[in-house]
This record gives sequence, C-alpha cells and structure tokens, in this order.
Amino acid sequence: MSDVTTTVHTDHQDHAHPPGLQHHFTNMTQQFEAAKLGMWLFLVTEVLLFGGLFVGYGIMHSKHPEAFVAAHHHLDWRLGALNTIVLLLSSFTMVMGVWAAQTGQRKKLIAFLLLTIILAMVFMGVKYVEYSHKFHEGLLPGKFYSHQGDTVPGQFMFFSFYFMMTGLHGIHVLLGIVAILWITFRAWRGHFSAQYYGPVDIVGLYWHLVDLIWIYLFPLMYLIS
Amino acid sequence: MNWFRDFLLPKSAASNTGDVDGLFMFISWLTVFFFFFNGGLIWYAVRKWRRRSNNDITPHITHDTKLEVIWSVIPLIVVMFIFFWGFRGYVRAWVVPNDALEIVVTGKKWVWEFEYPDGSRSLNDLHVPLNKPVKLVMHSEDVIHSFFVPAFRIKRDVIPGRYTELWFTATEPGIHQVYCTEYCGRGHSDMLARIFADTPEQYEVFLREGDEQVRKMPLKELGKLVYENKGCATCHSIDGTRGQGPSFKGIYGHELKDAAGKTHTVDANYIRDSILNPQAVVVAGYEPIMPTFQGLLREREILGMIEYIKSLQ
Amino acid sequence: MSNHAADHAHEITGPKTYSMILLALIVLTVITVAAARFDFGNMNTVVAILIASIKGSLVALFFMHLRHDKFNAVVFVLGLFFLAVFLIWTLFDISTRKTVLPSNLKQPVQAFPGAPLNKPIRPSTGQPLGAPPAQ
Amino acid sequence: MADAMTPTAAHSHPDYLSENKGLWNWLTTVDHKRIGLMYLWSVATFMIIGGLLALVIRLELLTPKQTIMSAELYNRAFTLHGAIMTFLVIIPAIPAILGNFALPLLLGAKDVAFPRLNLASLYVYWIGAAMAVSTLLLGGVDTGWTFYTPYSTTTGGGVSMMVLAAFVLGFSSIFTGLNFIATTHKLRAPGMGWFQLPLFVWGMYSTAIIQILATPVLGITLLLLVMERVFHIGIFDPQLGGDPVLFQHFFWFYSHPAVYIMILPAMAVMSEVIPTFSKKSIFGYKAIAFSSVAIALLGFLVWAHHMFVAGMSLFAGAIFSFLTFFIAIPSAIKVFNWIATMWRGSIDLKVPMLYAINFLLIFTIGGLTGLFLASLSTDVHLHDTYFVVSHFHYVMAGSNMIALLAGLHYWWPKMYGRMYNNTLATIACTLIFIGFNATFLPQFVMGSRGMPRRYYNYLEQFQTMHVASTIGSWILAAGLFLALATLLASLRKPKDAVPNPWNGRTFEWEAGSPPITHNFEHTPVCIYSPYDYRENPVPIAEEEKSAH
Repeated sequence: MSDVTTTVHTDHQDHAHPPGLQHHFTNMTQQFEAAKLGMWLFLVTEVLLFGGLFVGYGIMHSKHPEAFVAAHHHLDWRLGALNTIVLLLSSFTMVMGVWAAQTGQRKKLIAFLLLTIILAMVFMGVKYVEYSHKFHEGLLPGKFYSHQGDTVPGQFMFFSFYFMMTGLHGIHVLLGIVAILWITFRAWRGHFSAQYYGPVDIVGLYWHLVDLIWIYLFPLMYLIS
Repeated sequence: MNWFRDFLLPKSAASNTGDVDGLFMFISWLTVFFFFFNGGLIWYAVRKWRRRSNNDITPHITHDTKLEVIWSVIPLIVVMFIFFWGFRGYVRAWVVPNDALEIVVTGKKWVWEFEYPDGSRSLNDLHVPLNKPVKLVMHSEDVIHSFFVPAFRIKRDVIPGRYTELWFTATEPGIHQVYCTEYCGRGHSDMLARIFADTPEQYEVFLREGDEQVRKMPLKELGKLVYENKGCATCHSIDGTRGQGPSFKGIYGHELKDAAGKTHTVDANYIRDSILNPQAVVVAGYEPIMPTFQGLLREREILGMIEYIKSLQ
Repeated sequence: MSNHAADHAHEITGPKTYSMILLALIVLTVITVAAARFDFGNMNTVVAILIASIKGSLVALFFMHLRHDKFNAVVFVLGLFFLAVFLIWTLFDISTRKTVLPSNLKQPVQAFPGAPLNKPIRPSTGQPLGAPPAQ
Repeated sequence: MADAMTPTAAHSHPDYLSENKGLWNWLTTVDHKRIGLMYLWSVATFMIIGGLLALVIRLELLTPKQTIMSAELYNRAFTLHGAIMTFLVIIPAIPAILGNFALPLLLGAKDVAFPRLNLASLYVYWIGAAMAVSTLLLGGVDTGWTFYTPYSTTTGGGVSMMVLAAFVLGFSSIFTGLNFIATTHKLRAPGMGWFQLPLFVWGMYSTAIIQILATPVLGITLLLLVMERVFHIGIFDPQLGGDPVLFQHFFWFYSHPAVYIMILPAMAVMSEVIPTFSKKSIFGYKAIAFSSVAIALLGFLVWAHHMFVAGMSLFAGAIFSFLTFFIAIPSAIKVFNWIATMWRGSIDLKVPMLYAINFLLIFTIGGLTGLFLASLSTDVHLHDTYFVVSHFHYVMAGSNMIALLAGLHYWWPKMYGRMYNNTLATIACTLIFIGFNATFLPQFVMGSRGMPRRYYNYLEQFQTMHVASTIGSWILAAGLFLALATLLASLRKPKDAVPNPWNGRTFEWEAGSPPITHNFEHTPVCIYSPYDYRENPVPIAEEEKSAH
C-alpha cells in the first residue's frame, strides 16, 4: 500500500494535547466513540451472561410449572414493585446526571450522581430485607432449601434461580455503586466538561443495563402465574 | 472397490447398514477426490509458477464472479444431497417397527444390564433372534453412557432420568461388540457388552435354557435370581415375615394346611405345582391371588427355585 | 470521524423527555402488576415479557440514547438476537422430544426422585452428602 | 510500501524491544506488541505442557492394556491435555499472539483501542492458567474437557477449580475480542475503508464477534455447573428434576462457535501469507471477507450437531444437520480462493508459504471429514469415536497450530528483527506435516472401525493403528521441537531483518523490524489496496472512479 506515508499527525509534539486524550487516539471524538463502542460490546456480553440464566430459568419453568408458581408465592410482589420503582428512579437520576454533564453543570451532575447512589442503596436495603426473610424461612437454593410445610415438590429449584439471578444482579448493583462513586469523585475534582464527559456516559450505560435486567427479573420472579 | 469399504468399516451385520455405508463411502471418495484435486492444483501451481526472480510480474486478478459462483453452488448441491441422504438414514434408524421385540437396557458404572420381555435379566450379554427387529429401551442409573454397536452402525446415549430408544435387525449370526461411547469414568473402556445374534435353533435353546451365564450358574443361585427378578419377592419373604403369601423361610419339608384343612408336605413336586398352578392349593389364611408362572419360567429355573427354597432353612 | 464533541450537541435530550419516559415506565410497572392479576391462560408469561420489553425499549432508546446511536443499537440487537436463537432452539429441542417408556414400566417416573420435600437433597450418586465420591 | 520508505526515517526512535528494558517494564507495558510476545511465550509454555501430555497419552495407548499408567491417571491426563490445549493454547493462540502483535500494525494504528484492558486480559489469562494448573494439587480432573453432567457434578477432584479456571480464561478471551472490534472500527488508518482492510483483520474481527457473543454463555454455563456441584441447584441433575442434556446445549452454544474461534484466525493468517508469497492480489477479496463473517454467524446456529445421539429430538437433529452443511460453503470458498490466488502467481516457497500449503492440505482433510459428522446417519456411527478425535485434531490442532507457525515465521522478523535458519525451518515444517498425518490418519480408520474415544483399554484389533499413531506423535513432536529451536536460535544473532523481508504490501512492513513503540514514525495513510501487487499500483480512489 502505500509508499506515501504522509504525515497526517506526528506523534506527541504537535498540536495541544487535550487532557484525558490517550496517546493512540487522534482526537477526543475518536476516543469517546471507541470507549462507547467498547462499553456496548461489554453490555452485550452482560446480556448473554444473564441470558444464559434466563434460558435456564425458562426451561426449568416450563418443565416444572407447578413448582415455580407455588414457590413464587413466597415472594412479596410489593417489595419487588417497590424495588422496580426505585431502580427506575435511579435510572432517571443517572440519565439526568449525564444530561447535566453534557450541558456542563457540575453541581447538578454531582447531585444527580449522589441521588443515584442513594437510590441504589435503597434498592440493596430492600433486597437485604427480602433476603433475610428468605434465609429465616429456609427458602434457600438447592440442598439448603429447608422450608417446612410445602405441598408442591421441587420449589428449591425456583429459589436456586431466584438467588442466582437476583444475586448476580445484586453484585452488578454493588459494582455500579462503586463506579458511580468513582465518577462522582472525578466530577467533584472537576474532570468533566461539556467537551469531556465520556466516563459519565459510559457508567450511565452500565447502570441502565442493570435497570434493564431488573425490568425482566421483576415479572419473571414476582408475578408468574 | 470393496477393499476400501472393508478397510474403513467393520463388517456390517444389520439390516439398515447399507444406506449408512453407502453414504459413508460416498463421502469417503469425495474426500479422497478433493484431497487429490486440491493437492494436484497446488502441486501444479507450485511447479508452473515458482518464483524465478524478485521482479516477476504477476497478472492483477482480483476476482472472477462466474468462477466463484460455480465453486459456491457446486459444493452447495453436493452437501444438500449428502444432507438428504443422511437424513433419510437417520429417520429410518429412528422409526421403530411395531413388531419389535422390546429389551430394557440399563447402563450403570460399568455394566450393561438387559431385561427381556419375560422379566429375566442378564449382564453384558444380550441374545437376540436373527432377522427380527429388536427395540432397546435404555436408561442409566448414574451418569450418561452411550450404547454403540459398530457392526449395526447404531448408537444412542443412555441418560439418567429418562428413556431413549434404539432399534436394529441383526442379519449376521455371531457375536457383535457393544461399546460405551460416552465417557463415564474409570471403567469406561471396560464397559463392553456382546450381542449374540442367534440363529432360530440357537435362540430356541436360549429361550428354553437361558443364556450361557444362566446355564452355567449353580441351581441355588439361579433360584435366587429368579426369586429376585420374577416378582416372587413382592409377596413371599425369605426372613419369615408374613406377606401376601407365606414366607419361604424354613418352609421346605414342613407341612401346610390348605383352606379346606387338607395337609400338604412342601417338597419339590409341591413347589412345582404351586408355581405352575397356584390356585390348586391355597394355604389357609391367604387369598388366592397368585398368578400362574406357566410358560414364564424355564424348566431349569423351576429347579433352581426348588433348590433355593430348600436352602432357606 | 472528523466531527468533534461539540457535534453531539444536537443529540442532547432534555429533562422534559426524561421525565415523561420515567412516568411512562412507572405506569407500565403498575400495568405489569395489574396484568398479573388477570389470567391470560398460556399467555401470562408472554404478556409479562411483552410489557417488560416495552419498558426495556424505552430505557434503551431514551436513557441509553440508542435512538441517536444506530450502530451501537445494531450491536445490542445482535446480542439479543443470538440470545433468542439460544433460547428458542433449545426450547425447540426440548419441546419436540419424544417420550419413550418401556412397556413394562411398573412405577411412573417421579419428577423429583432425589429431592424429598424438606430433606437435604443427595447428590445423584445416591450417596449421602459428605461421603467420598464413587470410584 | 516499506521498500520505498526512506531508510533514515526508520531509526529516530529505539525499537519497542530496546526501549524500557527490564522485567518490570514488560509486566506493566501497555504496548500491544509486547503483550503479544508475552502471550506467545505463555501459550508456548502451555503448548509444551499439553504436548507432553499428548505424548504420554499416546505412549499409554501403545498397548491394549496398561502400559505406563493407571486408568485414573490416564483419564486425568487426557482431561488436562484437552483443557490446556483448548482454553490455554488454541483459543488464545492466534488472536492473542499474532492478533495482538499484528492487528494494530495492519491497521496503521499506534495500539489497540484499550491498551490497559489488553494488559488486563494477559493477567486474567495468567490467573486462569494458574487456576487450571492448581487442579493438579486438588487431585486432578477426570471429566474430559467437555465437563458433561451428571458425571462432572458427581465426580471428585478439582472439577470446580478447573471450571472456574475456564470461566476466568473466558474473560481474557472477551477482553481481546472487545479490543479487536473497537480497534477495527475506530482506529483504522486514514483512508482505510472496510474493503481496504487486510483480510487478517476481517478474520480477527469475525473471531471477535464470536468471542463477544458466545463466551459469556460459557461463563454462565460453567457457573451453573459449579453451583450444581456446590448447592445442588437441580438444573442439570436428573434426580433433582433437571435435564443433563440441557448442559450439552449450554456447553455447545459456546463451544461450537469456539471451534471457529480456533479456525477463523488460522484462515486469517493464510489470507496474508498466500498473496505475499504468490506476489499476486488475493483472489476474491470480498468472498473471503464475507465468508469469515458468515462462518462466525452461522457458527451460532449449528451447535447441536454435537448432540445427534444425545437424546435430542428428531426435528432438532434434522435442522441442526441441515444448517451445519452451510458452513461447508464458506470454508470451501476460502480454500478455492487461496488456490486461485496462487494460480499464475510468482510462488516463493519460503517457510511461511510451506506452512500455508501444509495448512491447505490438512484443512482440506479436516474440512471434508466434517461432512461425515454433519450428516446424520453417518454421524450416528462415528460420534464419540476416534474419527471425531482425528477430525477435530485436523481442524483445531493441525490447522490452527500450522497456521500459528505460518504466522510466526511470517512475522518473526517483525517481532524480533531477526531471520531464522531457512533450511532447519523447512525440515521442521516437513516433519510436522509427516508427523501430523502419521498420528491422525490412522485414527480416522480406527474410529470408523468402531474404536471409541477416551478409552484406556482397547481391543487388540486396534493395536496396529494405535502403534502407528504413537510413532507419528514422536515425529510430530520432533518437528515442533525443531521449529521452536530454530526460532529460538535466531534470537542469539544480532538483528538482521530488513523492514520488509517478504515484499509484503500491508502496513506492518512499513514499520521498522522491529517497530518502534508507537509502531510508525509517521501515521500511514491508506492509498492502495493492501493486495495491489501491480508494478505501478493504482490508488483506490482512481480505481473506484474508473469502476463507475
């Protein structure tokens, strides 16, 4: 190809290097788009990771419908609905945070991010209440299932999936809280501007996916019939 | 060209193998052909267009749509042909004839157990009549195994928790090797069985006297096997507990009273009569519910039963 | 690739839209709960998944900006597509399997033979927990 | 092209091997080339371990009964061989070594899109490798690399650890794939459109699609398996109402596409080596590019052809067989295109080209024997016999390993700036060809005659062919050892490679041998097609104009 190795852009020396631009990118747009594409690819892997559990759930549900329906009555749909609303709200505050970043409003950005963290913690709090109730009742996965007085056999399997799916989701929420804290810290340090807000956007995408997965988990766990 | 087939495949011994072997040989020749075709083209190209100097000029050919369509479409036709051929064979191997003799196969680490329609069982040796369809209904007691008979070109996994089926019609008399082909642990490679495809005379002997294992078994052990496998154990205990029928413990040589008050001594003849015509004499205090085993037990098995009961003192 | 970050300006969605979407999402959550009260027969799960998918699309299109991000939308949908392939084909195999039973089967196959109602479950070797594995 | 490059331009910076020497600098580097080399030596180490295990297995099979070890040990040996070779060697081999090294160079980029993630992938690989090896201390694993339930949920030993190792290694693979996709999309040299990408990049891109879409499913499958072992969650255990065959669906949804993670990169290497050494434009660029993507996507629709006898339904079997045959078409197209590229070329039988021809022959056998296994009725006979073992060694081990060697010999001057001994490398290539076929051709025959795989004891009738196979394995080992020794020996010499030893047309030959840390002194601009071997290349822009 080509002999003409024109100097489009000579390494580091030439024009001013914007803060946050890594050496191998030409400009901020390229870096932002690459990071965003990378995040979406990661989200796809997340979808397929959870997807495997959904497929397992779907097949076992179709195999043992009575057990699954009987088992889901042990869950309180009101707590599930509450958590759904909380997570939707947190998604909203997150996207507002991104908006604040896009429009360069640092204080609003920090406020929205903190709100998101608080809502995420509320979500985990409700989860804690639910989990401790299940532990108390012996509604546990697999061989640890020890609930008394069941009439329909096989309910342990529902709880296997319940704990795996909500547990994996919970881990993602916790990781999300850490990521948002990191973003908040950087926002507080004034790293972001209307020109550079990539990390906020990317953490936002992750957070929305966590919300998206819960949107499916809620009816599948709490509302089956 | 039969030498090539005989080199690649074991001798065929079942009715459905012709189709499979035909396809197998078709693809084999296809493979051989294309290997030499591609190899020949490469050989030719390397000989003819070997680089002579660093300044060799080559023609600038980027593509040739016609040629590319040809070498996409021809393989497509060939593979579709192969698919339908293979699918036909698969469906044939799938659909079991209605009159097939049913054998229940249980795989467990690391033996094959066969249960015949009459309830008798054998380990690792299966007797089947020649030229008659046989259906195997298979399940596993532990992990997944797989039942493979190369001479019949059949194979199916044997799975815990459900039944799978397999059928064949043996056409060659003799012993055919069975392998377990799904890895199942330490004894996987020793989990072998044999299928005896019996001529009518041999099969007749087998039906009358059982397989070799049974023929060689001491009478008492055979009796124990019959007791456990033929349902005796459901009603008659061997430890003196009262069941639906009298316990066998210590019964031999003793006297029993029937419902009419008549006394009978339990001896060989009494046991034989009770098995073949159980309603004739019913012991006092028991219901006349025992079915006849006429035709269900071989002569030697009845003798074994007598020996077994004799031993339960 | 030459456009600069400033070019994203036209893609910025405002708080108004976001609030509307939030409201729609909450309404849909209420509908999901309400729908669960009705019996649609076989369609119960389908209805629930359908509503969830509407909610999910709203989140993806607006909150995750896929509306303005055609390429990443393709990436994401491709992921969902392959997940669907996985689910549908696996279900297809399982639902078309033929049930084979031996003609002399004495007991019906139990659904959970190894899992009594409230007792600890044993591994499928049939050995009690903690015992060394079968060799 | 590099030969036209002014020699003065190449040496204003030190090359990437000379700059910042020392172990610590290597361990913390984000340079894709250094990461590629670290992958090379890590993978080579495990290839030697896996290869030694293979030799031990073949030695045991010299006689029908016990030869050198017990059945328990044998089962652990073939499991470790399979797991190491699959997860630690073949899957990372070409993408992580050659891909990491060459992809940014081919694109004219300074690095991959996420250099730190790239380094993380290497560390994750090391952690996964350490976990896999640690199973030896936990009593080994005797499940086979496929971990079929319920055997794997009931047997003892370090199954959970091995499964978690594969889980961790999956992330390494995902990170690499993610990087390649983002790099290909966003870091192409100015002027480089999708159809000016070197075909190696197309191959890597297709591979990356599979890595992204399939690997997470493996991850969750393996987690479910661990959960089944620890908690008895019931999904795969028939006693608890689960379905053991479901595991096979889960497993093969990843592991079938994974065989294309192994073969697509091999094909990618071929598409670079063959035109360079034929000095002729690649034939059917678009056909090769699209067939890579087609294989990647079709690869997701055919997984259950591993389960024709596994108790799957008749209909599912028919559909999966039908779709499987479509994979044959893009594979055939590629082989014909490569041969057509050689046609009327100026063929230089240098070592990489010899490996390429070696690949073409071995892949032809491997690909065609796939037809036996895709076809339903013949697969029933051949499934889980040595025929399958031989088939997947032809396509996974043979084709992949030979393509890796082709790529290594091709880019070795670029990696280390040194030329290797041509004669010795040629002898090694010949030995590998003879040894490989001697090892695996007898296995086809054994398999079709009924020899099941994973057998410790076997019937006497198979002994002749087992002996032939074992002797073949010694020839193969000798060939591989010689190839490795030849490459290593070259490192003792001073750097003697010119920037473009093979007269290639792609960007990496414009960089120095070895390149500087940031690859190019000047960012290259794509003006000509990467395969334009005309005396006076025509710029793409003009060619497009004249086309309309």
